[in-house]
Formats: sequence, structure tokens, C-alpha cells
Amino acid sequence: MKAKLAFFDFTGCEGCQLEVLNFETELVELLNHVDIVNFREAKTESEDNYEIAFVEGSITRESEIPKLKKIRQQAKIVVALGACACLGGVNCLKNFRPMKENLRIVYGDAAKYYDTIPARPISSIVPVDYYVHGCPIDKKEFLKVTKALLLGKRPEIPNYPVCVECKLAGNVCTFDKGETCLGPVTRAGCNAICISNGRHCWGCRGPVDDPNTNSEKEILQKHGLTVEDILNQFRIFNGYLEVSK
Amino acid sequence: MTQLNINVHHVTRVEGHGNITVNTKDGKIEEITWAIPESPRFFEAMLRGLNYADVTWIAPRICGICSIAHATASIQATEAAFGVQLSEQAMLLRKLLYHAETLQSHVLHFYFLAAPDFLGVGSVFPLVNTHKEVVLRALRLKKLANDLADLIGGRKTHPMACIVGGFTKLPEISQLKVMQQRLAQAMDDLRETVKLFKGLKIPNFVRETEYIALKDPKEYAFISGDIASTDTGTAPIADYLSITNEFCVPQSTAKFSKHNRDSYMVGALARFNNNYAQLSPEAQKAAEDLGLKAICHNPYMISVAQVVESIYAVEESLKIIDQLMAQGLKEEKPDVKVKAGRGIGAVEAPRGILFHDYTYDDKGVLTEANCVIPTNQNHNNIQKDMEALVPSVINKSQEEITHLLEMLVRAYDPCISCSAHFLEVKFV
Amino acid sequence: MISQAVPQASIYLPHLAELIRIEPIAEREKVFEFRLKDGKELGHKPGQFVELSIFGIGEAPISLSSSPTKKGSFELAVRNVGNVTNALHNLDIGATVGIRGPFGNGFPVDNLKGKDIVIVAGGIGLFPLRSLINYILDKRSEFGRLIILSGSRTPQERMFVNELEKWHKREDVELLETVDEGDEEWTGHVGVVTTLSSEVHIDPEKIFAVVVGPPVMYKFVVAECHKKGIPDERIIMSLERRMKCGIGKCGHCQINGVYVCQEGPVFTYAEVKKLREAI
Amino acid sequence: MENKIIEKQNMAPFVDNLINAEAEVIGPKRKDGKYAFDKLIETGELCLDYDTTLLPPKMYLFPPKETLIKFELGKEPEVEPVVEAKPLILFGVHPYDIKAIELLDVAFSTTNPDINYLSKREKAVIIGVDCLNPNPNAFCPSLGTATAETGFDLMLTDIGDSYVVAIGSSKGEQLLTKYAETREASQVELAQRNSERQKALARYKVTLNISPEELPQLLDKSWDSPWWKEKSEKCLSCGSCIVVCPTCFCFDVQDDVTLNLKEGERYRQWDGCMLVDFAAVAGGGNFRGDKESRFRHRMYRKGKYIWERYGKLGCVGCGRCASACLAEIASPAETFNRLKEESK
Ligand SMILES: Cc1cc2nc3c(=O)[nH]c(=O)nc-3n(C[C@H](O)[C@H](O)[C@H](O)COP(=O)(O)OP(=O)(O)OC[C@H]3O[C@@H](n4cnc5c(N)ncnc54)[C@H](O)[C@@H]3O)c2cc1C
Ligand code: SF4
Ligand code: SF4
Ligand code: SF4
Repeated sequence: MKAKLAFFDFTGCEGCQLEVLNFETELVELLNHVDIVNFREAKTESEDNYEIAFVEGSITRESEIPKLKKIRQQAKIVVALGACACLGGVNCLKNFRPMKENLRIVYGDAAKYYDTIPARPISSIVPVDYYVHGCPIDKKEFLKVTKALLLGKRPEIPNYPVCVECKLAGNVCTFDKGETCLGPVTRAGCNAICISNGRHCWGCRGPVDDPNTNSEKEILQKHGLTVEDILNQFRIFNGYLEVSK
Repeated sequence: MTQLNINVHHVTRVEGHGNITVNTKDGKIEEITWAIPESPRFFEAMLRGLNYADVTWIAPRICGICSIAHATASIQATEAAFGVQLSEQAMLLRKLLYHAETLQSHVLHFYFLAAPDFLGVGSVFPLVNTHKEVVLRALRLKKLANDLADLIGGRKTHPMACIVGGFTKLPEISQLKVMQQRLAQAMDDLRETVKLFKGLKIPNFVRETEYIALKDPKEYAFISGDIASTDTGTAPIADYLSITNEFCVPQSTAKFSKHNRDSYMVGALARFNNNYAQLSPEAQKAAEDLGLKAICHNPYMISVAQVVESIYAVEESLKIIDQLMAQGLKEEKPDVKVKAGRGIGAVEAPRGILFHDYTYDDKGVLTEANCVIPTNQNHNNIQKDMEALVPSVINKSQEEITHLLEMLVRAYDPCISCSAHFLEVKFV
Repeated sequence: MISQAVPQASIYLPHLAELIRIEPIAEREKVFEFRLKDGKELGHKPGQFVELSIFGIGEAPISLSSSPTKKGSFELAVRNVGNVTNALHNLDIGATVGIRGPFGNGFPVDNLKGKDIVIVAGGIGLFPLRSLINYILDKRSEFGRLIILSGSRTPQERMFVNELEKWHKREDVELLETVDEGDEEWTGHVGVVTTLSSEVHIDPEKIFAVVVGPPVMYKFVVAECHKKGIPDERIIMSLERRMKCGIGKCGHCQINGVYVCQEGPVFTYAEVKKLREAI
Repeated sequence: MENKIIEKQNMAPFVDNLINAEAEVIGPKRKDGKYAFDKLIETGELCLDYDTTLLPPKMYLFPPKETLIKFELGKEPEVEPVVEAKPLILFGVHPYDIKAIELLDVAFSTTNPDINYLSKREKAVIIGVDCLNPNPNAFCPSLGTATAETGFDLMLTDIGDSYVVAIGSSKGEQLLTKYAETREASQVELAQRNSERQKALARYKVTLNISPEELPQLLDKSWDSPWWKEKSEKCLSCGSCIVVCPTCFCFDVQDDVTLNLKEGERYRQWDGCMLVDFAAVAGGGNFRGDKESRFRHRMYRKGKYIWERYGKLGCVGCGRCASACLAEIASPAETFNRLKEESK
């Protein structure tokens, strides 16, 4: 029997779902042994009967909470898709300001009509079985996780820092170029794609299980960042961890 | 006449969540609304206090589908604020990346999101069995666009190689050569696409409105030029606020836009209507074949305009690659000197004109941001289209009307999650 | 030089084996009996292990649980803890798996001949020890006393209950069992495995202790052995480590300079003592 | 050993000939201000005066990711070994990397010979070049790895207008006769080579204050040194040190299947003892779960375990790890010197 997959989105840019649509030929292969029963971005029909739910986006409104809980009840396996769902992601940048002020900045006088709560990852509301990290997700990793789930195995998601893959990619370390990087504390799995393209790691995949944040901070300071700069860097994708501490 | 009670909760195959409500009672229309229940994102607030490099990194996260457009608008706003000059090579690469975006998004829209309507199915998935060759062609084109984005921007979504002042990674000549061949081959697929669209029955619905798009005397504009209106002519980008005029509508809290009339349209059709003459001959010919003539007032023709623009994007990409290969690629270190100031970046996102307006302090930290998103500008036009459409089709079944309305919304290729940084509808 | 050394066969290529019998032994544990598809004998020693492949899932090191005296097939007893073991537990009779090995040194059966043997099993430590026990029982006359001390966490987690009963009944086996926590039905001994030691009387001059169990158990059992006067050279233990290749290449199983899959998994305490990270 | 001379202007034709011959030629190229081994497309890319490369040339013999077997799934699975090896010329390998390859040769051929490594190795030609501009973290002279007498097919030394070429094997000699314009080396030129090598020795900035033979003993005494904890406190467990090391050869093995779930492969990929889960076992145990024990284990491997097991040094002093380590703790020289200090 074909496994039934469903995709859901909360607050986010939908780039991760788009990455799934970007499978091109692989999507056709995949459809041979799965049924995608729910994928609003790409299809009209929907069904409430699914085994694996991929959930994109973070939770930023009260009304999203019951919807997420319903998905959890229905699905055997819940997979968080992308930084917003896994970590809270960039949405958590607003958590560093009172919600009232956010509303005022964006909506001015009309602020009173809106509701918003501090952004949070879906794991803060319901148990999550697996994570596909990244902003956006890496297509290969998504496939790896999906294949593992279809085979009934626990997907092997690296628990080592991006530096491993960065070195393997043959990159010159950003620190050697006079810049800084969050690679040493960030979970690998992206093949150091940002560094390979001349940028640095921004931490979109979240920290490894036991990051040596103190050492990383010292290194960043040694390379010219102020404490505030460092906080800003961590906050871009990992602000939720800071606030929830 | 049927009693209508249409309630489309979350229009599918659009990016983000939008709802349609139509109620009639005794033949009288009581309510027609296009509403956006998407969660607000607060980007303007989130960007405050960030360094420019982080600003331009985060801003594309407004929308995953047009992330290259947001990245470009964000970078260009920052460059305008700092007075950064782009090298010719960087400009060519930026345009090339941009054509990838246009192609990426258009192909996704007209094949995957809109085409199922015309072919009478609910999504692209069943087409795998019934129209395999169409799906494979669509996938080929999409892959090509994605690979081009990958090659120039480093990634399909949320590109990282394009930065303020230029690029951090250059493609290799050998890679460009392969891309050139693939683009040339893609012209065949696009010609087939034109044939396919020629056979489709596009609803005939006309409502005159104002069309707004960028206009550049040098070329069919995507990332440069002034703001042009089919009603009022051109205005500098700096005047964008007086064009977009966001306002609140009484029955909801959504911010809508209007300029010269009740509403205006942005996007592929608006660009076509303003800049038709600057299209390449092959794109013009495709337009003619498809029965698209400027000025066209049928919003369902937006998808057709996208097909025409895709041909243009591929042709232009080929030209740019020729030029890059002829002159060779050289490493350039972007020359960026931070200074206090305000800058506006205006680009034509696939679904319409997009503005990022930033103010930076002397350390390059953002103090204020405003982003005006194309879908925002279209919302009011969608609303007005619905108001005009429903009476004209009121004798059809509820099912048919619903379908026509959904198709209408989809035709606009709305990008709701990016518009929702600014939009919200309250249900009463 | 190198060119002459290029081998003919890949050390990573498993042989195919057919699953011919499955027997559940406890909640998370089952015995699986296999036959090599090429009809050959596996030819192992007690205490050796194989690398078991479930293709598409991965490989895991698993001890041989049957005695080499059993011909035509071999048995693995496996606890379901992760990917490979779970996939194995989901297989049906007739399924094909991959087998590499046997690997490792195994218990020093030749040294044990003619000696008294006290076997100390903690939990699934009985899996590899069962191979040794059955080997000794099949060649009973070649060995001296056989004392088995077996400890489980609870009565439900006793492994190989039928065989334990059988051994109980034998005159030539001294089996003592204990559980860490009893229940209403359990009438036997309660306490960790070392608490059985007071009931055992041995001749330290001619006894070997063979110990396999969870890592925490070793220190206590060794202390007990010392109390009874068993010298380090005659305390034998099998160690578990993470293993990928099973043949001394991948480095995962290394304890100090020692590769457990090569020099082990069976060591004397005299050897283990020198390894700072062993237990 | 026979020695020839290649004039510098004859070097480019030699390399071009090799590139045009059937074998793939790998050599050091410039990369973002550093150097990296990569396939040579044209001679111009080759940089023979490099200090060190980001990754060691071992990656061509023991690739970061390598398929070991392929299989078909289903009721009757089929398996077959995968051994990929093609003729390869490693051009411009420094002596320390040659010594490291010699270690790999032993490690992969002892007890259970590894066909995947050995077949690649057999097809590889090694053309060395003496390292005259050492990396600031290197300490090769202290380990006797600044020059190599064996392990290469040809060995080049830059003596100004020309290269002295030492011939290390008949394979090397054949290549030379076939593709290069050479002449006999004079005594003067050989003397020049010596003096270049001597001068290079003086350019090393790091010295090990203990002879390599004494390292095992020193480490025997140092297990309980406070150094391990103190220094490893900063370790990011980022694995940079093990990935860049020419003598590390540990790996992980995983299965992957194709999207149709019908066939798949088993591959190995580089792994190493500095990564947190390297020694983790089922049930949550981790035999080197803390930074201190991982840090110590790596140093023991470099200075003692490998030596005792394979009779070769586990570190060749290339200094790559020290350059790669952001925490500035990975240099074996620093640790060994410090322990030597402590032991006094
Ligand atoms: C010499 C030897 C002999 C052995 N003999 C036996 C035997 O006879 N019988 C027996 O049952 N066992 C035996 N074992 C133990 C057995 O090898 C392991 O239980 C087995 O390798 C587990 O493999 P697996 O693929 O099922 O589990 P894995 O999927 O590898 O996982 C095992 C557990 O570790 C956790 N885990 C591992 N890696 C990760 C990760 N990256 N992220 C998160 N969690 C992780 C999982 O949660 C899981 O609980 C022996 C081991 C050795 C070394
Ligand atoms: S660039 Fe970043 S990820 Fe790469 S090695 Fe350096 S610190 Fe690690
Ligand atoms: S020693 Fe340095 S390079 Fe190695 S894992 Fe630790 S921090 Fe990374
Ligand atoms: S341990 Fe460091 S110095 Fe020694 S060989 Fe490895 S990378 Fe080079």
C-alpha cells in the first residue's frame, strides 16, 4: 500500500514546500510509491487520512495551535520542515520586541485589529518525530528522510558541525578570509552550501546536540565581533533558543 | 437563479492562504470578499536593528517563491542607500539570475498552478498519468530555471551568491556553456507551450483597469527603470508611495492599494501592457499567436502573458551568456562603503512591481524599512474583478462560479505569504 | 609491493543467508536462525560475531549465539534497539540477509579445556555466552565444572527461559539465577548478579570466569572474582563497542591502541586492565 | 637512485603531455588564497611552490565518500562489490603527504586487505615535489618527514632554473622518458638540491622538542595530565582537524537506496574520533562522550597507537590540523611539547 503524505504550512515563506515541488523528475518517481493527500500549495483535493505529516512554518498565532494539534493527532509521524518549523527561524526576530511594538511598526493605527504571539517552533506545541533542517530545506536531505521513513528506519541526520562538510567541500574557512561563521556550532547536512558559495554559515540548521557555544563566542570575539554582533548572528535563525532559555 | 453561498476557505494552488466569500440573497449580491487570513510576518519590524548584510540575507525570506526578487529589491535598496555602483559584469549576472527567477516562477505558475484548471484536474499530480509529456516538459523547463538560479545565485530558493555590490561566486565558463545549450533547447519546449496554450479555453472576461509596471527606455524592464502607468505615464521610483497609496477598506482591515482609479493591476499583464513594444520578436510573435494584444483587459490572460515573458527571459538569458562568455568572467571584490541614508529598490517580481525602501544609519544598521509587495497591490483589483465577474456569470451554477473565481484569483499568481507581512482580514 | 597486495575480493561484500527460523524470547528479543545460501558452514568459534546486513538499512555486529557444534545453520539472538535490529525483527521466514564474518577472536576454548568454568551473564550477555555454554555441553567431557550465574533485570527479561530450565535440570551444570527486581510470581533469588557469588564455591586454581554483560557490570564482577582468588589472566570478558567494518579499518571500536573487532571482542581482564577506557 | 634534470621551460610540456596522456592528472592549484589538489585542465594551473593544500591528496586514494557494494532489494536480494579505480597521476605531492600515504598503504593492506583502497593505490603514480615553503604550523623536520626517500615514482626539487628529478620507480622512469625532456644531473646540481633542502629546513617555525620514537613512552606517562581537560575545553568537536589530516583513515558506513526503493548502495565516508558520536553505541552509551577523552584519544593515535600498530608515524607534521582548528588546540606539536615539559 502506498504511504500517505501530507504537507501543511503555518507562518513562513513556503520556500520549503517549493523545494519539494522543485524535485522535478524525482517527484515523479516518488509518486509511484506515495500518495500526497494534502499539499495546498500545489493541489486542490485534500484528505484527512495521512500517515506522515510534513509541517512547514512556525507558530505565530493562537489560531494555529489547535490546527497543529489536530495534525499531530492524525499523523503517525510528524516531520518539521525547515528552519521556521524546526527552530522558529527568522520569525523569532520579532520576539525581541514587545508584540505591541511590532504591530505598531507595521500596522500603525490599524494595529488593534491584529493578533500575534511570539513565534515558536512546532516542537514547542506538539511532539515532533523528525526534523528536516534548513532555510530552505535541502532537497537531498528531504529525500533522504523521506526514503528512510518509507523504509521504516530512523533517518541519519548528522550531529556534527557544518565545518566537517565545509572542509570536505574543500572550502577555505571564512575565518581565514577575515570573516566569521556559525558553522562550528551548527548542525551539518547542508554540505556547507553557503560557504561554498562565498558566504558564511548563519546557523539556519540549528545547533548540534551539544554545541560548544562558549568557545564559539570566544572565537567570534577574537575575530572582531562584539557581544551584540554575536547575539545578532545567533538570533537570525536561533532566536527562539535564546528566549526560551 | 441559484442562491449563492460560496465559501472557499483557503484557495489552493496559490502561495499562502486566501479566502473567497460570495453571498447572494433573492438574486441580490450581499457580499463578495477576497480575504487573506495569512499570518502577518512583521518583516519591517524584524529588519530593524540589523546590519545590512543580515538585512539582505533575511529579506528574501519574506517569500520563498519570489525570493530572488526580494533579494534583488533588498540589495538594490541597500545599494541605493550607500551609493554603490555595480560593475557591468555584476549587472549582467544579476539580470541573468533575475531571468531565472521569472522563468522559475512563471513555469511553476502556468504549468503547475494554473494549467490543472484548464485541463480539468485538481493538481499537477494526476497529469503525470494523463498528460505525461506535458508534465515532463514542465519539469524540464522548471529544472532549467532552477539550475540557472543555482548556477548564478547558488541555490534555487534564497540565493546566497548575490550580495550588495556584486557576487560572491562566479559560474565557470564551462558551466555557462552547458547552460547556453540547455536554454537554446528550451526554446523548443516553450514553442510547444505556446501551442498548448493556444488550445486552452481562456474565460472571456473584461474589466478595464489601470496597469502599473516598471519601464526602462533601454529594455523590457525587470530590475530597472521608472514606474509606469497605463493611465498616468511614468513617475520616478522615489514617488512610489504616491502610487501605491495603501489604504484600509471599511469591511476588513486589509490594506489595499489604489492609484488613479478604484484599483490597479501589477504583474505580467501589466508589464506586457506597458512595455509590449520592447519584447523580443519571438516573444511578440508568441503573444500574437496566443491572441494577446496590448492593452489587454482580461485578467485571465495573465498566464498567457507569463508564457510570453518566459520566452523573453530565455532569449535574454542567452544574450547575456553570450556576452559573459565573450568578455570572460573575472573575480571582483564588491566595493561597499557604508553610509547613512535611504534607498529604494524597485523590481518586477514575477507577480508584479515590488518595492523595498530602507533607511540605514552610518554604521549600516537598518533603522526603518517599508516593503510594498505586488500581491498587496493586486488584492484590490482582485476584489473589483470579482465584483464585476459575479454579476456577469450569475446564471451559472454555484460550482462553476466558484471555479471561475478561484481561477481568477490563481490567474493573479498571488503570493500571499509575502503580502501577509502587511495584510490581514478580520472575519466579522 | 602494493601491486602484489591487491586482493581479489572485497572485504565489505556480505554472503547471503536465509532466515529459516524465528523464535521470540522476550519482549524485545528474538532468536533468528540462518543458513548460508552457498551451503557452506559459517565455521565460527563461540564468542565471535558477524556483521549482519539488512540491505538498504545497514549493518550491525551481532554475536553468534549458537554453538559451532550445531551444523548446517547458525543462530543470532538480537535485541531490537535501532535501525538494523528493528528491520531484522520485522523479517519473515525465508527472507535474505547479508552476513560477513565470523569476526573477532572468540572465547579461548582451548585454554578452557579441562578447566572449571564459571560463566557470568548479565542480561543479553547471555547471547554470546549461550554459544559457549552449548559448546561445552556438547563436549562436556572435555571441560571441568560448569557454573552459570545469570542475572536479568526482571523475570520478564529472562532470556532463553526454556534452555535455562534445561540447564537447571542437568546434573553437570550448576545454574544460579537472579533478577534485579522480582515480582509476585518470582520465587528465585533477587539481587544483582554479584550477590550470587556467596553461593558459589570454587577452586581458584583451576577456574576460568567468563563474563559478559552491560558495561557497568564488569567492575563489580571482577571485584567478586578477585575476592574468590581468580587471577586476572583467567577472568575473560567480551566488550561491546560501536563497530562499522568489523575488520579493523573503520576505527570506531578502538580502545586505546586496540581494535575490539580484531584483538577482541574477548579479552582477559589482565589485558582489559591495561586499557584505560575499556570498562 | 638515479637523478635527472628538467629545465623549467620543459616542465610545462611535460605536464601537458601527462594531461593529454590517458591518465587524470591531479595537482595543487590556487584556491581563494590557499591551495587545493584538483584535476589539472592545463599546466598553468599547477602551483609547485605551494605551502600546503587544504585537503591532503589521500582523498584520491581514499575518497571522502566511496561506494563499497551495490545491492538490489526484494525477496531475493543481489549484492555485488563496487571497486572503482582509474589511472591517476598525483603531481606535486609533498614528502609529508607521501609518508602519510605510506602509512595508509600499511593500514589498508595489513590483516584484511582493503581492495577499494589498494586498487586505487595500485593505479596511482606519485610525482612528489620537495616542500620549500613550509606552512607556518608544520613541523616536518622533527618527524623526519620534510623529505622522502621512498613512496614516490618521481620526486622533484626546485633548484632555481630547473628541477632535479629523483627517479623512485620504473613506472616513474618510463613516464619521464616518454613525456619529458631531461638530461643527467650534475654533481653541482645535486649539491644545489641539498642546499635547497637545507635552507627549507630553516624555514619551519614549529619544532617538536622530543624525538618521535620517544612519543609512545611520553604518552604512556601522560594519561592523567591536566592538559587534556584544560586544553580540550575549547574544542568545538568540529572535526576540522581530522578531516584535513593526511593520516586519518577512520570511516562510517551507511546504506542508501534509490527513490524507487528497489536498489541501493552501501558507502563509506570519512569519520573521525573528534566527532561526538564516533564511539556512541546503542542504548545511549558513548565510550568517549566528553571532549577531553576525544582530544586525548586523537593525540594518542597520532603519537602512539598508530606507531605501535603499523610501525609508522600517525602524524607527519604537516600542520594542517593546527591551521584548521579555530580553537587553536589541534596541533600535536604543541601537545607533545607541553607533555614533554610536564614530564620533566
Ligand atoms: C561485538 C558485538 C557483538 C554484539 N552482539 C549482539 C548480539 O548478539 N545481540 C544483540 O542484540 N546485540 C549485539 N550487539 C549490539 C548491536 O551491535 C547493536 O545493538 C546494534 O549495532 C544496533 O544496531 P541498529 O542498527 O539496530 O541500531 P542503530 O540504529 O544503530 O541505533 C541504536 C540505538 O542508538 C541510538 N542511536 C544510534 N545512533 C544514533 C544517532 N546518530 N542519532 C540518534 N540516535 C542514535 C538509537 O536511538 C538506537 O536506540 C553486539 C555488538 C558488538 C560490538
Ligand atoms: S567556514 Fe565556517 S563551517 Fe567552514 S570550516 Fe570555517 S567555521 Fe567551519
Ligand atoms: S581540535 Fe580543533 S579542529 Fe579538532 S574538533 Fe576540536 S576544535 Fe575542531
Ligand atoms: S595530526 Fe595534524 S600535523 Fe599531524 S599529520 Fe594530521 S593534520 Fe598533519
